[in-house]
Amino acid sequence: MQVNENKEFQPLIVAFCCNWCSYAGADLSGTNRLNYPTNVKIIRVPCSCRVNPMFILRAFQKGADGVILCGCHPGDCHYTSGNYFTRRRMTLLFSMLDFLGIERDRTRVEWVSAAEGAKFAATMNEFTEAVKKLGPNRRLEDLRCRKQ
Amino acid sequence: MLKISLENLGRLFDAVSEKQTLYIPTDREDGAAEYRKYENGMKLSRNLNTLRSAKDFFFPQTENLADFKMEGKKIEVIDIREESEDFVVFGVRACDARSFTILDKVFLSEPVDSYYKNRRDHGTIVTMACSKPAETCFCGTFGIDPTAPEGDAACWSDGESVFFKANNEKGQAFIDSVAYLLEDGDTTKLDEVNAKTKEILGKLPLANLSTEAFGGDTLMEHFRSEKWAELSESCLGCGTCTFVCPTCQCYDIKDFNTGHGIKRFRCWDSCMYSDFTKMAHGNIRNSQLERFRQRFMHKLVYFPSNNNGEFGCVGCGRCLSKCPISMNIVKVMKALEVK
Amino acid sequence: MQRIGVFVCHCGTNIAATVDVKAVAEALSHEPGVVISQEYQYMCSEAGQNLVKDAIKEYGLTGVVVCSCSPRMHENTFRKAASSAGLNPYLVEIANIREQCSWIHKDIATATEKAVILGKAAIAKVHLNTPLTAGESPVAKRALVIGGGIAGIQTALDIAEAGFEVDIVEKEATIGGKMAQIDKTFPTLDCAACILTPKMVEASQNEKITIHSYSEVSAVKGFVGNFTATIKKKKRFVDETKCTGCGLCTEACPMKKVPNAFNLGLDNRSAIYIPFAQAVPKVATIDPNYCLKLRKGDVNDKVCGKCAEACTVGAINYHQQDEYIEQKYGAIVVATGFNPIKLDKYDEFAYNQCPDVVTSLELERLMNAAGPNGGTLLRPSDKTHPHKIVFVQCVGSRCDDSKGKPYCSKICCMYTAKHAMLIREKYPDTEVYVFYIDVRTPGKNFDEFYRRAVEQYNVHYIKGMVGKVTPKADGTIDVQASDLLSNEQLHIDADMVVLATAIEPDKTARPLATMLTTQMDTNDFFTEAHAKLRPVESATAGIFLSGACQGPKDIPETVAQASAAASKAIGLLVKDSITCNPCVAHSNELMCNGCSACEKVCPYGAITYQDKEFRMPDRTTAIRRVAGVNPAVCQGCGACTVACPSGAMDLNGFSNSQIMAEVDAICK
Amino acid sequence: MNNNLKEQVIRSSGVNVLKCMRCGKCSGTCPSYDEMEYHPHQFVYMVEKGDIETLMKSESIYKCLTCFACVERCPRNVEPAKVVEAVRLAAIRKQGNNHLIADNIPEMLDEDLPQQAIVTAFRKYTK
Amino acid sequence: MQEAIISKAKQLLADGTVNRVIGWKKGEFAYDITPAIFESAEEIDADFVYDDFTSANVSKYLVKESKKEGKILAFLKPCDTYSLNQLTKEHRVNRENIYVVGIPSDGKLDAEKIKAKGITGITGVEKDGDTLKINTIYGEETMPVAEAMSNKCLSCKSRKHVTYDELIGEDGEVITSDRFDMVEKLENMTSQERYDFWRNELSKCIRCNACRNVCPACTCENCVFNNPDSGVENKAAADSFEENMFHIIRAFHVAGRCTDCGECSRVCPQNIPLHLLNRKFIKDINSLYGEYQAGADTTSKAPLNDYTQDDCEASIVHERGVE
Repeated sequence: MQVNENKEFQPLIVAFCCNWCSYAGADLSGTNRLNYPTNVKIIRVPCSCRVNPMFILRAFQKGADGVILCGCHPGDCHYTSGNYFTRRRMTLLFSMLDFLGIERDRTRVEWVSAAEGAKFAATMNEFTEAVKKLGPNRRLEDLRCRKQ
Repeated sequence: MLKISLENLGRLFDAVSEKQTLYIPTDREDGAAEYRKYENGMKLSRNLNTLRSAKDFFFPQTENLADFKMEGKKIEVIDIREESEDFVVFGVRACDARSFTILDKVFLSEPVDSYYKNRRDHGTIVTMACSKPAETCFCGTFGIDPTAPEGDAACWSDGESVFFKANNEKGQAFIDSVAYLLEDGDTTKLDEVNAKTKEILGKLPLANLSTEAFGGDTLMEHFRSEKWAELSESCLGCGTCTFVCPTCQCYDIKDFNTGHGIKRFRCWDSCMYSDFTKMAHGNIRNSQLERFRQRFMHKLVYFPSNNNGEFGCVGCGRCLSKCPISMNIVKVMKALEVK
Repeated sequence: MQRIGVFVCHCGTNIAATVDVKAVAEALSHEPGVVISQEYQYMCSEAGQNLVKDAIKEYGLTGVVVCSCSPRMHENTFRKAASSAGLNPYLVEIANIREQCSWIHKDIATATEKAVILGKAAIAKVHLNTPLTAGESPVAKRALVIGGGIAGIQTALDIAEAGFEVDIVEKEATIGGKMAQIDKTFPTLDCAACILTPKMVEASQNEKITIHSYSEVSAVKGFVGNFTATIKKKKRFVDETKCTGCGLCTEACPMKKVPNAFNLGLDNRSAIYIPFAQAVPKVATIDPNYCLKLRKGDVNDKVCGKCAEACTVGAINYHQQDEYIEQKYGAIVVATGFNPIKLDKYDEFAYNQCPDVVTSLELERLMNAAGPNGGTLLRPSDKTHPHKIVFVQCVGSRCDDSKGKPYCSKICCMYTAKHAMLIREKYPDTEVYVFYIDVRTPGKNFDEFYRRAVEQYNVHYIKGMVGKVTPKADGTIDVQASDLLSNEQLHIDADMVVLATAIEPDKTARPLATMLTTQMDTNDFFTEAHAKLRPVESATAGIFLSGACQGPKDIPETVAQASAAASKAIGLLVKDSITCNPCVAHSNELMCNGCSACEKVCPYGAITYQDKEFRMPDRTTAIRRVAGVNPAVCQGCGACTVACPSGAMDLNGFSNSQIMAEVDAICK
Repeated sequence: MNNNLKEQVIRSSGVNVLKCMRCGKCSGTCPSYDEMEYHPHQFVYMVEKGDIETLMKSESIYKCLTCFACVERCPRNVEPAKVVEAVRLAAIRKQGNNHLIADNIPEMLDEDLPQQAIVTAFRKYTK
Repeated sequence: MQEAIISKAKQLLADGTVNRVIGWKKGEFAYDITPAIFESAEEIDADFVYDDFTSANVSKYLVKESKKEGKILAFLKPCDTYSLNQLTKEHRVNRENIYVVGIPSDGKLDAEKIKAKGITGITGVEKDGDTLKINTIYGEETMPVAEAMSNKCLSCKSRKHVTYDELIGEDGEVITSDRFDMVEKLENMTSQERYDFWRNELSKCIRCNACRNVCPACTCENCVFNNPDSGVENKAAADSFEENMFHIIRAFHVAGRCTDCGECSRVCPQNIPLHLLNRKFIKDINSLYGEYQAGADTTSKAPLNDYTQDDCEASIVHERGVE
C-alpha cells in the first residue's frame, strides 16, 4: 500500500478462498487468462467456514485495505454446510464493523464456484476498484504496521 | 502567599500551556474527571479525583522501548529513546502526589528506569489541596495530609482564589514562570477552609483505619492467614484495581511484529491476571488466591519491608469505587487486622 | 532452526514469461530459514523432482516450498517426492505462481513482486507446518441396508455376493416395497411379481443376508467403517422362528374388516395377516389396532384368542415386546424409497369425494391378479366395468412450492402409457384419455413404448390439463379439461379417473438423515456427495444411497443405482482399514470449555465429549468435559475451529497460526 | 408487439408469466370458457408474447368472472385472472377517456357506497 | 425481602438441602456489596444482604462452585437466571449441584450515578417513594430514584425466572423494553459519526478486562486474549486497532450467547457502553434469523451454530441503514 503523488493508490487485498470451489475458480480464471489486479493475494483455506473473524481483523491490522471471502455457493459446500455458517458469521461480523464505523466496502463475501473463473476475475476487479475508491484503510489500521 | 482569582485561573493555564504541555483534570460528559491536554477554554474539574491517576504521565500504560529492523536474515536494534519535552501536570491530589515517592523508589533506584526518569526530569507536578474528601478517602491512614499536598509546587483554593507555594526548585520555577499573573493574598479564609477540611477528615468513615497490624515484620503471619481464601473467592481476576491504582508499577515486556520490524514495548501488567509472572516453566502463582494475596501483601507488607516502612498504598480510594465486586484493600486490612 | 528449501518452477514459459523466476528465487533465498533456493524448467518433471529430493537429503531440509502451478495440480506430486526422500509429505507447501500470478498478470515487474510475496507466504506457513501422519481405522465387515424394496434387495444381494454379511431393515412386515404392489412393468410389460419375488426369495435364502422385517433403525453411532446401529424389531406378536406362514390364523381371525394396506385399503384383511402370498418372511403379524384381544389392553383377558387356538406350532405370543439389536457395520446403504403424496389439497380432482377417482398405484392393485378384484378392472364404487377412463398427469408434480412438489416425478408418463395400453389390450371397448402437459420419455425403448400406446392402442393423448372433476348423480364423472391444441374446453363423461400422483421420499427418511448426519435437499431427498461424479455416495463417508430416496427413479434406474451403491460399499468393506485424511481438527483439551459449540456445527458428527480428569495449573485435579475429534470421521472443514471461542479447536495443515502467518507475510 | 403495454400489464398484475408451464389447467377449470374468445391460458401466453392489443380489443376481458378458479388451481401460481384483470384495466385506461371525473362524483354518491369503492373506481377508471 | 431470603437460606442449610449459599455480603459503605459464599447461619446473620445495591450477577461463580462437593444455594434475580440457563446449556455448570431460589428484583441502584451528581461523603442511602435520600457527611441530599437506577435495570428485558427450584414472591413476565433504541440511533448515524462515537468511547478503554471477567458468557478455560498462541493476545491496547480488536472479538465470541445481563457496562470503570456492542448482535440476530433470547432455554441451537438454507447474504449489511 503506497500513496505516491504520481502513482495511484494501490490497495492490498487479501482473498480467502475455499479449496474446493473458489480456489479452483481462481485457478480457472488463470487457466482462461482472465486478468485481475496483482493487488489481490489469495490464501487457500479448506472451507470458507475455516475463516475466523480474527484472520480478517489480522489482515486489516497488518496492512490490508480490503478482505474478501470466497466460498462455494450455498448448498454446494464440499462439507455440505460450512458456507452456511460462514454466511451467518460474516453477516454479523460485517454488520459489527459497519456499526463501529468501518467502511462497508472493505469487506465482502462472494460465492464463486469452480466453474466461475470469469466471475472470480470480475469480482476481484470490482472489489479492488471499490477499495481503491475508499483509499487506504485508516479506521481499522494498526499505526505501528504502517509502512513508512 | 501568591494567589490568582479563580476566574483568572484560565489565564494562568493559557500562559503555562504556551510554553509547555499542560495537563489538567477536566470533566467528561459522563461526569467522571480525567486528565486532558489543556486547550484554551478548558474547565478545571471540580471533582475530587481523576478516574485514572497522574501516574500515567510518567509510567504510561504502553510504551515502546526499542525497535528491531529485520531485513531477510539481518536484525538491527534501533534505540528509539528521545529526550522528553517539558510538561506540567496540574491539580494532582495529595494522595497521587505521594504515589510518586513510591514509584520513584522502584524506578529511580539502581538500575534506573531511564524511560521513567526521562519523564520525571521533565515533568512538573503541581498539586492541589482537597477540601471535600469522599467517604472512600483514607490517605490519612498513610500519614498524608490532603490539605498540605506534596509535589513540585502546591496550590489551595478558598473558593475565590487559588494560592500557590513551591516545594522545590522545579516548583519555584513553575511559579516564577507565571508570577506576573499572581498577586499576594490573604490566607485567612484559606486557613478556615483547611481547618474545616481537617475536621471532616476526622469524621470520614475510614478515619480510624490503621496500618498498625502491617509492615515488614508481619510477613509470615499475614501470608499464612486463612482469611485470604474467603477474601479472594469473589475476585474476578480483572485488572481494574491495578490499572486505576496510582502506585501499581508492574509491567510486562512484549514484542510486536509490525511486518517490517519488531517493536519491543512494555505495558502495565496486573498481579490479578492469570498469566502474571508466568514464565517458561509455568506460573508460580497459579490460583487467584495467590495472585490476590500478592497484591495486598505487596502493598502492605513486602513494600514497607523493603522501603523503611513506607506502605505501597496512598489511600486514594479509586479501587474502592471501581472494583466490580467491591472487594478492596480496606476490606482486606480490616479482615487481616482481626486476630 | 528450520532448514527450508525453495524451488521455483519456470513451467517452460508459462511462468517464466511473466515472472522473473531468477529474481524470485534470489529474493526468497534471503527469507529466514531458507537454506537453498533454486529455479528449474519443469519442477514437476522427474529431473525437477530429483532436484527437490536431492536437496532434502543434502541440506537436511525441514520444509519445502515449491513455487509453481496450483496445488490442485501437483501438491500430491511434490508430497510424494518429499516422502520418498524421507521428508514428511505435509512439510511441503506450494506457492501458486502460475494460475494465480503469471497467467493473469502481464507486467513482469508487478507479477514478479507478487510471486515473491506468494512465496514468502508459503515460507511463513511452512515454518509452522508439522509432520502429519495419516491414521488408520479398522472396517467392520458388515453392511446395513435400510429399506427392503427392490433397491435394498438388490444392494443386499450384490454385497452378499461379494462375500460380506448384510442386514436388511424393513419397516413393513415383508420386504418387497412398492415394486411388490405393482402389476406390470414398463416398457416390457412383464409381471412385476414374476421378477421381484424370486429376488425376495433369493435374499431370504442367502446365508449372508439377515432380514429384519417389521423393524426400524432407532439409533446410529460411529463413523465410516465403524458404525453401530440399534435395530428395533417391533413386536408382531408372532414368533418368527416358529411361524410357518400356513395362514390358518388369518382364516381363524374373526376380525376381518381391516383395511388391507397392501391393496391400499381397496379391500379388507384380517387383524392377523400375511401381507401377500409371496411375502418374505412369510410370517404372520397381528395388527394391534384391530386385534380384538390386543385392542382390549389386557392380554390376559379371555377375549378371542382364536389365532392362538388355530396355530398348530404355538407361534402366537400376545406378550411379545419390542426387541433391540445392536450391531456393528462398516457401511450403511440407505434405500428408504418413496410414497405417493397425499391428495387432500387437490379438491378439484374429487379424490376424497369419489371412490372411482383413484391413484395410479391404486389402479395397479385394481388390475393385479392378486388385487381386490382378482385382476378384473372394476370400478371401486359399483364393481362395474369402466368404459371411459381419464388419466390425469402431473398431479402434484412440477408445482410451485406452495401448490405441491416442484420436481417432475419422472415415472408417471411411462406407467400411464403402460396402464392405458394394458386397459386397451384387455378391454378394447374402453376409451382411454390421457391429459398431459408434456410426455417425457427419455429412456431406452421408452418413446417407442409411448408411441405404441398412441398408434397401436389408440389411446387419446390430449395436450392440456384437467381443471375440474365432478362426480355426477348417475355415477359417472364429469371431467372438465382443456384441449390446448384444438383450443377448446372438453367435458368427458368418464367412468373412472386415474391420477398420476407425485411421489415423495418416505417420511422416515428425514429423522434417519439426522441420525446418519447426512444431508437432504429441501424436498427431503438425500443429497449425493457430488451431483455428477459421486451420485451414489452421501457426503458422509460410509453412507451410500440407493433408489428413490435420492430422487425419483424407475425400476431399472433403481436397480442400477442399487448395484452401484453396493459396489461402493463393497469397495469400502474389502479394506481392512481406511486411511484417514490427516488434515483434521483436534482439540486442545486444556483449553476446551466443553461447551458443545463445535459439536453443533460439525456436519459429520465427528466430535464427542468425554468427562476426563485433569491436573489443573493450581495443582488440583478436576473432572472436565472436553471435546475429542474422531480423525476417521472428521473431513477437515474447520467449522468447529471458528465456533470454538477459546481457540481450543484447531485444524491440522490449516492451523490458526499457519493462516495468520500467511496473512502477515502477504500484508508485509 | 407492444413492449410498453406488456410491461404495464405485467407490472399492474404482478404476475410472472414466465412461470407458466403451458398445462392449460386454468382453461380446463374456467367456468366462462365457452363465452371467451381468448381463454385464460391464452391470456398468459399472449401477454408473454406482447400481443396485448388483440386481447384488449376482445370481449373476453369482460367475460372473465374474476372467480379466481384459475388462480386457485394453477400448479405454478401464475394467477391468470390477475393477468386478465390487468389487460382489462389497460383497455379501460387506453380508451383515452377518464371514465370517472372528480366533479361528477358528488352526484353519484350515496350513503351506502363505501369510500373504498370510490377510491378503487378512481384508480380503475381514470387515466 | 431480605428477611425472607435469609430465613430461606437458613432453612435450606439446616435441612441439609445445601451446604453453601451464594449471595451478597455487605460492605464498608451503603453501596459496596460483594458477592460471597456463606456456610453457616451465623455468617448469614452477620453479613448477608439483599438490597438496592445487590446488582452483581452471581451466576458466573457457579461455574466453579457447582463443581465442588455438595449442593449450593444460589439466589438469582430474573436476569441472573438467564445467565445460569445459558451456562447450563453450555455444560459450564453442574445444574444438579445448584439449588436455585428465584428472587424478585425491582431494579438496582448504581452508586456511580449518585456520585456523578457530585454527591460525596455518602454514609447512607434510603428510598422514600420516588425520592432517594442520601445521607452524607456534608448533609442530606436527595435525587429521584429513577436517576440513580442502574442502566441495566432501566432497560430490563424480563422479570421472569427462566430456571429455579423455588421462588420467593410472584414470578414476573418477559417485558418489552426500549433496549435497542440506542443501537438503532447509532445505526441511523452516518458511518463517520458512528466511527467518531466509538473512537471516543473505546479510546477510554484501559483493558482492565473487567467486562470480560464479569461476563457470565466469558468462561473460557483460557481466553484467546491471554493465550500467546492465539495471535491476538495482548495485555494493553497499544493503539486504536487493538482497542477495536478486543471489543469486536469479545462481542463476537458472546454473540448468540449473550443474555444481555448488562454486567459488562455496569463494571466498566470507564463507563463505556459496551452492552451496545452485544445488543447490536442481539438486534441483528433477532431481525435476520428470528427472535432469539440466549438463556431462555437450555436446548435451542445458538444462532451462530445454526443456519437455514435461505439465510440472508452478508451483503445485506450494504443494503441496510445509513452508509
